[in-house]
Amino acid sequence: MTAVDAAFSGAMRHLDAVPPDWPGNEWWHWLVFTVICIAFVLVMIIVVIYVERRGIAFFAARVGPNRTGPFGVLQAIADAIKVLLKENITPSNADKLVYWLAPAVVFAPTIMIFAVVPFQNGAMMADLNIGVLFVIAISSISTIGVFMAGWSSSNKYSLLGAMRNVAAVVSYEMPVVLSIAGVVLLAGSLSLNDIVLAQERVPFIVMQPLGFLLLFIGGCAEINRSPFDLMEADSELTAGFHTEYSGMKFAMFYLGEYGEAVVMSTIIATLFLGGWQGPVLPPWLWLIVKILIVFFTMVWTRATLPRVRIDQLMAFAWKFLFPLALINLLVTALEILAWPGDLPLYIIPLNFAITAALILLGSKLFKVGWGRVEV
Amino acid sequence: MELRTEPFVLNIGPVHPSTHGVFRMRATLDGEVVLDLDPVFGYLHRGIEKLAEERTYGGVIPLTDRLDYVASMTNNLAYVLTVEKLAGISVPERAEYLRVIMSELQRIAAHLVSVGSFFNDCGAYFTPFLYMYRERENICDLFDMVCGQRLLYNYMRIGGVSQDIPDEFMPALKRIIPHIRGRIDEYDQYLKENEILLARTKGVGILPRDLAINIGASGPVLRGSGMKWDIRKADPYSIYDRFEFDIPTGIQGDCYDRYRVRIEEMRQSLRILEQAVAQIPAGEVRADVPHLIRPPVGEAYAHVEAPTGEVGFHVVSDGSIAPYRCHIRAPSLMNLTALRDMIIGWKIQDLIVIFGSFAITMGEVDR
Amino acid sequence: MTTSLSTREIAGQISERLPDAVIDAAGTAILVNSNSLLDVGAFLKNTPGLDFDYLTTITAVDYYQYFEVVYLFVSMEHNHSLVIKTRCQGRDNLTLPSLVGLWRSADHQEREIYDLMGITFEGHPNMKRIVLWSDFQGHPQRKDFM
Amino acid sequence: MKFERYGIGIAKGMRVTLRNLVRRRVTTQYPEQRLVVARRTRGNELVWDKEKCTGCATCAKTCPQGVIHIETSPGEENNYTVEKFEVDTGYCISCGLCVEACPYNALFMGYAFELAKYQRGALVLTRDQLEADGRIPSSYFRPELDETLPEQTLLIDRKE
Repeated sequence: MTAVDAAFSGAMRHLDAVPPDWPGNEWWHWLVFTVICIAFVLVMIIVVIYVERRGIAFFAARVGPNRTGPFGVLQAIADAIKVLLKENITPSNADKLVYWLAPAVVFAPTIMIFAVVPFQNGAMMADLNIGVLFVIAISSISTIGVFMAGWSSSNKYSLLGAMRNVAAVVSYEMPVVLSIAGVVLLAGSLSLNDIVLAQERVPFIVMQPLGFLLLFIGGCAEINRSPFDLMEADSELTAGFHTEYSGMKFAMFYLGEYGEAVVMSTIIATLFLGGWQGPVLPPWLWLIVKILIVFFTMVWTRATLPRVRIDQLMAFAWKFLFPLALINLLVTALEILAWPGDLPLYIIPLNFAITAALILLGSKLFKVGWGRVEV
Repeated sequence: MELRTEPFVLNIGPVHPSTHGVFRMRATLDGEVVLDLDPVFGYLHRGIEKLAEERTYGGVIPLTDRLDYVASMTNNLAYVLTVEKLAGISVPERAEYLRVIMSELQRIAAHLVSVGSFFNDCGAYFTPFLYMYRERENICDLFDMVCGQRLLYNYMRIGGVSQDIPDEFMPALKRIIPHIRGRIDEYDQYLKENEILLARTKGVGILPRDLAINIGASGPVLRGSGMKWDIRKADPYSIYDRFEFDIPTGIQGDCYDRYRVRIEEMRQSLRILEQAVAQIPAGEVRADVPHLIRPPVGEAYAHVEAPTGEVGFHVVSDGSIAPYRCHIRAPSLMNLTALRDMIIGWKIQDLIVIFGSFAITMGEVDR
Repeated sequence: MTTSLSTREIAGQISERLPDAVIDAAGTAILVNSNSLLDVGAFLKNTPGLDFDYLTTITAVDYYQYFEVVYLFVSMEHNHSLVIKTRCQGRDNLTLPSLVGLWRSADHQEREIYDLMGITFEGHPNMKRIVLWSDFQGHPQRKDFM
Repeated sequence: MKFERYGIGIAKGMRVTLRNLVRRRVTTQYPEQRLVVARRTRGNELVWDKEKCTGCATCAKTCPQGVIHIETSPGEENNYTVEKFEVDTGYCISCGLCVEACPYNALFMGYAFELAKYQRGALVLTRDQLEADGRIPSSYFRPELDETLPEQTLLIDRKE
């Protein structure tokens, strides 16, 4: 048996395990859940677009879309039809292949993430034992699509927006991952299903208030929600990376943008708010309710806050969120070492105190330089 | 490995969400940093100075509406003051009060627009903008009641104002003053102390006091730089010497100071309004001036403190029914003189904020 | 109240320093020789007691035989003002010294006068058209422009 | 940038927006809900009183845009007969100077404002259109008409 054979059989052994253990061990499972995932994402996108448009409008003392359907609920569908009928314009200097590919690259990952999100105990497409890792990995892919779009449009606004997005996502990946790591430590598993099950006693938001804040802020930055929406920055870059896109390709970006918002809300809801857990209502409804609560908070911040500057954005990630995330991870690890097994509930006030102290300390120490560069 | 980089040129405008109209800035950028800036004017040039030479003195007033179209009243006032100075016309007492009331209402309305769009430039997604517009609507209602339009008022006349206010005006104004004062306080809570806004505007776009004077800046831009200069105090026109008010000034002349000066000016305007409402006498609102007025040969310059700064008209008369020359001192244009100096070295995002803090109106810049 | 300084008095002061500068000081404005405009400007700005630090407005008026350019100076320190006039004879190749070096507020205004009236300001760093496009023919604010 | 105030400013701002979330909307749904415009509205039309007009053409002289076109012929009793009275509302800037100038109170600003047309030519109001009934004059410079018009809706009076 040569070394090649050994390697081959080793690889085959891994291949055996490739379809991971389906929950329920039914072969049709993937088919059903593929449909469910896609449908769930698309429906949720329509819902959150409605929530966003009406929410922003209500915050801004307006009424928002209210003409299509009762209370304007069909506005997203009307927009979709309109956008489908629009002409697809490709700039003459565009890098055609990349230009065409970018919208798909942005949109596809948002659906893929839902493969590991549990809608109920075990009701998920694949209970990956590395679920959290999968989420982090896949959610970063759309950045590549954004950069492809910005680069290929041969538009300076697009390129600036795309560069900003790459910089922001790479920086904010750190605090996001570190704050998720705290949850993983608490749950003792990377599987999202196990993490949700571990929150049966209390949701992790009370065990990890700092982690929740960090994930929320970092998540907002990663999916380019205000106040970190620098890649679109409508008052500066007109529309950022998708300035040149029109028709269905623009719609894909639009869907992708809200898809990412749904994904981030889902991750936050799953990791910190107890996912599908909850009394009375059916589990999937609890999940949706929690997603909408998180999303509404995002709408609220978007309606309220001005936009930060790019250097402040980076400084905020590296000088404020990153150290806090590290300390948060350390504190969590120490707590788990100190109380093996289930953590006692009296550490909840302790955690809140630590959070407050850390935020105060971080705020005192945090400082960014002046934005001016000598030229 | 060293990467070869080169600066690139970005055209901001003339059609861009944050250029307050059709302004174009040709920015040379190194990544995000602005290396050079070349403002390009003229996309809204309508030749108002030339048009004014072919109209009667009264017919120029609608043209002045279209200069700074968010503050038509003060433009009207500046023009009619000039012609009155030229022709030596005195204005009835009640008309003077009405002019003050209208100018101060206009100042509040224009500052609300300026501040709202400044927040919008900072990236607060339309919410503060619409709040400000909501309060401005109250003032537009009053203007609508008085002169029948909400934007281009054409209210001032040579020798007074076009017509007296209706009976329901004063009660409405008395209700609106406290309302707006409360709302200004509320919106101060909204963004005055907001950390992100402070980070974006404090220390950004500093216009030093000496430079501000040297470039001929006026209005909130000059006062934001710490110069206590307000035409209403320095060279009181109309009846401004009868009212008690303060001149708010900034400290270092950054974007935040300019924004704060605007807010404080609104409060002072409300003070003036309260005094004017209490003092206004009854009587005529228009002096007996012929429709086709022929001022004597000569020239006159009169200026008012408009929301954007010192609006001045330099009218030369040759004794005919039309001005021989009507030059407009446009504060927005002058305030932009130092734009390049203030922006170089800052990021492109700051460019939008600094530009927004001037609150220019293109109708006035290009005329 | 901004006080208008007595033109005769100031004209006397200017004449002491710059003998040929003042042509006429009878009216509300001092008419100065266009060649010595820059010197007069420097005198007005730098003389203690005058300190005209603020150039409010520049107007050019077309009188067919000549163009008159009117400068309105204000001193924010002393709150007084002064009007200076200067003239360009003829209709072609008109030049005046630029005051941008002394008051930068002249920058856009002189460009505008160049654009609309056709008076070139020597020493202006950026003497280009401002409101009209660069290859526009003529100067529309002139009285003979149709 | 310093977080000297630990995000209190942000929290305050969030509170203000939340308070505004539950406030009554001030925007109206235009074609269904209508506000009453001011009595002095300078709408985009003119109302002309044939009886009072003497054809003096003061309005045409005053109009800064020159959109009023009057042709008259000498009448019987030392007066003028108006042959033609046309207003090109496409060029009208609704300044109201013609109404102010009219010495015989024969010209009024119109109260209507929904007069968009599809062709520029249709914007020229001919004498027949100006005479037509059903056109409401506004009380701009004609205070005697105040009583005939409804009271203006004020934003300040609408409940929050």
